[in-house]
Amino acid sequence: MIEKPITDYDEEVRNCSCSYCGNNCDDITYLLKDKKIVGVRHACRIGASKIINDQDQRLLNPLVRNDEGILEETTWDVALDKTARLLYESDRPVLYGWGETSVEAIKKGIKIAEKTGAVMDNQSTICHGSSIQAFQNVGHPVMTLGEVKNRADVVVYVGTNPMDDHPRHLSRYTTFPEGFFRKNGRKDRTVITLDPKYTNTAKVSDEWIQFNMNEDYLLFDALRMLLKGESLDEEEIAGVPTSQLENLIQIMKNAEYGALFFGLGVSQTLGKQKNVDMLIQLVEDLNRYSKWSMLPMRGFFNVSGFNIALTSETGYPYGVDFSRGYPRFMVGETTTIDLLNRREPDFFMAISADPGVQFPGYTIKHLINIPTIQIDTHWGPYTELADIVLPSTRVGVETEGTAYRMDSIPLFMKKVIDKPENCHSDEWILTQLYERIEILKQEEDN
Amino acid sequence: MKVINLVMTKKSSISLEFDNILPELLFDKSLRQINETIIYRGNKEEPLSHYFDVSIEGECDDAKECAIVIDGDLSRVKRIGFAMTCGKIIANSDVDFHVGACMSGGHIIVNGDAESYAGREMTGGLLEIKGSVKEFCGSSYAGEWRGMSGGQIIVHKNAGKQLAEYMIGGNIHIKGDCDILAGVHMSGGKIQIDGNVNQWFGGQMKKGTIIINGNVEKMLPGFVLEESIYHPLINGKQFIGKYGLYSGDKTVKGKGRIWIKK
Amino acid sequence: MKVMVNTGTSVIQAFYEKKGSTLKDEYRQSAAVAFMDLKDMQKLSLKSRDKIKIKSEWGEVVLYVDISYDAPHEGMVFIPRGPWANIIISPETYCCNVPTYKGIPAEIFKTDEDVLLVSQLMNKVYNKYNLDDDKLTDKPVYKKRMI
Amino acid sequence: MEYILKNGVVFDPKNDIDGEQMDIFIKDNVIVDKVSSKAKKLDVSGKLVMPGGVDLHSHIAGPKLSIGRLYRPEDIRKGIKPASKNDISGFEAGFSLPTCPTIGYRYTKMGYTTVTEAAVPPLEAKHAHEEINSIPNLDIPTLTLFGNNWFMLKYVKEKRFDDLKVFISKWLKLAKGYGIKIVNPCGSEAWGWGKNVDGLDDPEPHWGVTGREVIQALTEVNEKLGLPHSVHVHTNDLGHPGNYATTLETFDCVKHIKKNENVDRNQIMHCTHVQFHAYKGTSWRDVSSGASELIDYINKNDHLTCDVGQITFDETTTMTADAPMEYDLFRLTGLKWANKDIEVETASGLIPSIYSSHAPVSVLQWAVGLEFFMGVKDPWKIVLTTDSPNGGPFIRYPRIISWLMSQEKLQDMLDNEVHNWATNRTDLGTYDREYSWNEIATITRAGPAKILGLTDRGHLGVGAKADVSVYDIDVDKFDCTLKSNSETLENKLLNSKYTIKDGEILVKDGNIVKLVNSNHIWCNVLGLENEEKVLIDRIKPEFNKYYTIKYENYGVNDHYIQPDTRMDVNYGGEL
Repeated sequence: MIEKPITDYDEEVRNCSCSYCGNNCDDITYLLKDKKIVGVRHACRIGASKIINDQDQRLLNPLVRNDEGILEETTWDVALDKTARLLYESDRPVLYGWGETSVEAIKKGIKIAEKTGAVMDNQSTICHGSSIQAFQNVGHPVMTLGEVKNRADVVVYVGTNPMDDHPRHLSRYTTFPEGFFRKNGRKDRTVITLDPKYTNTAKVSDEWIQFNMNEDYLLFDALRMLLKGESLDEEEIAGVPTSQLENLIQIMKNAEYGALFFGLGVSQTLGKQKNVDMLIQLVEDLNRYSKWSMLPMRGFFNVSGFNIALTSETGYPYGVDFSRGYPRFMVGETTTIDLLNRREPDFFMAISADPGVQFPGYTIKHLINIPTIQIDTHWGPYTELADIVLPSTRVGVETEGTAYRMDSIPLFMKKVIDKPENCHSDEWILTQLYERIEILKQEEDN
Repeated sequence: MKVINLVMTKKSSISLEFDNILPELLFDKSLRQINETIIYRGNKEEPLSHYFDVSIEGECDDAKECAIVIDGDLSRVKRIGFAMTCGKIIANSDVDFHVGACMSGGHIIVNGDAESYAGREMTGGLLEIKGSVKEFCGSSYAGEWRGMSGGQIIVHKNAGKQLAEYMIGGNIHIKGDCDILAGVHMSGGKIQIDGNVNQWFGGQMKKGTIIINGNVEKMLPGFVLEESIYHPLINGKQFIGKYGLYSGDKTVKGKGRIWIKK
Repeated sequence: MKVMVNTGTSVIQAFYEKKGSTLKDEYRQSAAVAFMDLKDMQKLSLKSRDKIKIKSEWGEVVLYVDISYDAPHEGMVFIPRGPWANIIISPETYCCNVPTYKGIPAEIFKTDEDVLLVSQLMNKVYNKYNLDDDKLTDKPVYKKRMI
Repeated sequence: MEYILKNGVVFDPKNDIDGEQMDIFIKDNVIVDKVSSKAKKLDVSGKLVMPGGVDLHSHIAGPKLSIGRLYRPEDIRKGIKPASKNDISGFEAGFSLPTCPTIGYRYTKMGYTTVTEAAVPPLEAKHAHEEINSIPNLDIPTLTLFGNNWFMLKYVKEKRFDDLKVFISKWLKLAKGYGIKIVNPCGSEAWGWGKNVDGLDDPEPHWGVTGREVIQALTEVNEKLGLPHSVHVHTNDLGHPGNYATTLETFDCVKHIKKNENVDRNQIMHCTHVQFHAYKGTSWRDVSSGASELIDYINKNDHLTCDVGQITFDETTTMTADAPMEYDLFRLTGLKWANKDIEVETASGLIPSIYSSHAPVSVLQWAVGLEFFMGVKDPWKIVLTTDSPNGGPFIRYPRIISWLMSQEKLQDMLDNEVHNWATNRTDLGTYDREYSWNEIATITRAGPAKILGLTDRGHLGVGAKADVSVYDIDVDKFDCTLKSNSETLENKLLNSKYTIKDGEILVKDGNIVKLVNSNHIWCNVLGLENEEKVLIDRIKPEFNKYYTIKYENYGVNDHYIQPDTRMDVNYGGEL
């Protein structure tokens, strides 16, 4: 997959924000020819693939299932009216997704959820929701990535593989670049990866510590013990020799500035939020000796933005249930997977998200029985289950909007090229839906 | 004594929420008023009578003398006895989330299993579950570091994960087994588990007592065996057999006490 | 053979997912794959790109196999997240909203059955609209609007 | 639209109107001296009429709030209230960390129309402005954090004060900020290494610059630029016993600096939440009040003003850019700790805080705050704040007013409610002052408006902005000095009879009747454009090396600040 440099272009647009992962790299240059993107500079492979994009499966017109079960093109009015009515008449609607759209669209979504008594949830519910629960329990010592670039002499990755998932994380933010206090970049830093697997990140680290899967809690607990000067009786904890842990804690304790990043390897394995809980407390304890902060490796380019927007508007970060008109947040009760597993929802709309890619099969099975709506740019697995499809535009490419990086730095993403003619932005679609729901409500009130 | 009988006539796949079905709210209400009491179903409000047949036996002047008996499949009825202060509720079935959560008095009997969040942030009263409970029984709600502070929970079968997280007071008795992380972040109160206990119990425990009569896999490294005692007297109650007393969790300089039967 | 399944993002699967070509063979080739420790593959006499059926408590699905880049991890199989992996992972959240994507016990058998394309897989597993499998290909199937 | 507010009892200290029964005329968005016959009459006979409330220091928008809400769902749960039936205002949520709409509702219902967001890091200014767009009904200036910014530290270290001036001028434009905020100068940068600075003259370990140098340099720059507000300083050593000495030195360290001639304000430095900076002693065991010395200094000098940061007895959340102090609190209380370090600019920390009337330290802090209210003679020099939510949420302002207006109430608290440290370790018991409505109007309206340099508000003179609040209090009949009335007083001040902003009625009889978009107030220095361009060209390579976002993506785009009030400041050049 090595590609030749692009030379055939007639316009450069600089400093664009990438719309792939939580790195939100904002140094991307789009290369345009005839107002189409033909190349991308500075982006990683995945980011580039998202920006350049395959248009063969692009959703171009609204679609509604016909009686034969085939999606059929229709007008916006028909598709929007149908969607609005289904949503308005439902008793337990769920609006899910939002990780790959703008904060402006998300805020419209929150309004709709409030108006219709829906559940508003995003990908946190399948990713770092458990990390957020841990933050809620024991604290939230975080930083922006520039702190790491400029200061960090020790960087620890736990249960995450940024070389694959956030490809420029090490090269742009944490490990390789020159920092104000780390003039020699990589040479000035010690990078340690804790992972059951010998990942690509482990391969570029100074040390790889392999530990047993599902024993994260025990491992971090042991590290805290060692930090407090307690001794461990066992020779091995979670599959790691105690001497190696002692060594690790010495490195951590003696760091001038340490940064710890953790991923789904911690928050999705046995113990879930309690693993993160323990990790947070380890970082809190470390601050007695040195300076440490941490950050979850957020996946989509705006999952963090959703959490921020939802807390601004409702107080809670995800899984907000408006069924009583005011927000309620109850992990395991008002969250998408649990609701679907319990077969409760009677309406499901996915906005810039593909549950077909993300949800367990058992969970997806409930989508067979209820109206399902898709607002997205591409035909995907979920389209095969969707009753109504509303084609939208790509934020940061065809539509402008705000996104928040994994460290909550806001970025304004540009519109660079025109959208396909009959597609509309998520914000536009949701505004339309909101207006239609208002009319339905007025009709009912009269 | 007044008994309000509720018999489910129609099951809803969407959970019903029973916040308003409490002895203190219904003891002085007429049959018609009770029939019209609002229950919540998804984003709709409906009268109780849509889903339940209501009948009343006897009279009372005081909510303490009022009992609500609920029959039918209640596995989709949430918040039974939520924030209850007095009286009695008997649910003759499995029940959904939050049974007895935030209750401060009275007595709830569940003749079946309970979903997660049973007795969460309870401050008083008695919650008795004849079957098993799922996750977070007797613990705190999100973000809160002051969990169950009083009252008693008795579970006749098993308990799920994170039992009594952040417990600061009260008593919990699990007669069956218990999953991971029992008593995590506990800083008061007493838990007795008669069955086997999965790993990581007592994690980051600061204070309080856990008594385990079944088998345990292994303990977190932050607990040390203080002594072994025959027939110990724990919080005023005599236990028969040889028990090891462990203290911890040292990761938080904790002074919790875990008794494990040998 | 009994294994423990982990799922997660892989760089190639993410590449095609983000590119938006999920119906195509290239996505199937990147996401419908079980990455195994070489030693485990040898135990079942599997070569790269052979096919296996993997069964868990929650379902079964046919996948290609390939050698894991992250080995050694005997007894553990990695499947990139996607419609194929979803079928066998556990929906259980333990009241913590995140389903169990990692650490699912499963069993592996060598097979000659086909690895399905996304459209066929969704139709076969979920069968929401009872469509004709033959008509489902690597292209979107929909009706153009009559003008 | 025209209105006549008929026969209210008006308190307008700036115009020397002290409880006069009179009419107020409003045409469109300003106060006028007469209106046409079409004007709508609002009968407010005998009721308390004041200019719209002005809060000069509150934390209402930006990353700290987001982190707070995210990690304290238990606080959100406490303040849940379903939407009003009239379908205008929505639900409320949060107690010390209200949601954005809730902040707007609660301030408006209290009769406040202008609220300053006191600490915005430029890197996340978009976030703050975005949140302001979700807060209805207020005018919101934001203060931009400069006290630990690397460019500032470099210019101070190298004594390049002209560059510093140009930098500040440009950065206020980028952040769409209103004024200069300094928080624990050099201390928050030291926190980058887990350290703090000790006092005004302890140099930051890397930069070798002291808090004194930073405060002096930024005050000089502020006066050279002639910004409407002075520097807004959160001094070093917050919350440490013995810190009153640092505070006193800070007061004095800018005394020699000349005030810009064109500004309306009297002060060259505003010291915020002085209550937290006024402790004597060496530890929390032997701590006592250091307020008297500070009060004495304030009474004798005119170059500074302060707000209190009053403690109310609540479970609240502390949040500040003084991150090392928050870690100290975490070590002290063990409650869950949040921290966010922001590259090149600042740090911030949060922790839940439980102020109890039975806890000696809380009570001492409470009493120290009240000492300032009682001791500072000129009400124009002191402003009512709780450093919301640090000392308590802003919805407690009415309660504080009820304490200030009734010695009976205060004495009763001292005698029966609070721990004896209030009387044993502070001088609160020696005062017998009771605030008049005129003084209340000064410390909640006229004073803060003047200190902020917002000349169009805080008074009801002709030409002033038509921001008016009316309370259902019969001034002549209602005795605020009675303890038995304090609860009623608090409720009436919490729910205004009318809140009028820009000539529009937003609250009527305690209910929100209209929502409008909040207005972003920011400062635009004219006359340094060329210098700014040269500076940016020079520092851009450095910027792009040490920040992790590109300079081009750094500033707040115009669409985030709709609608806005741009305060143009003409830079007069070197005098």
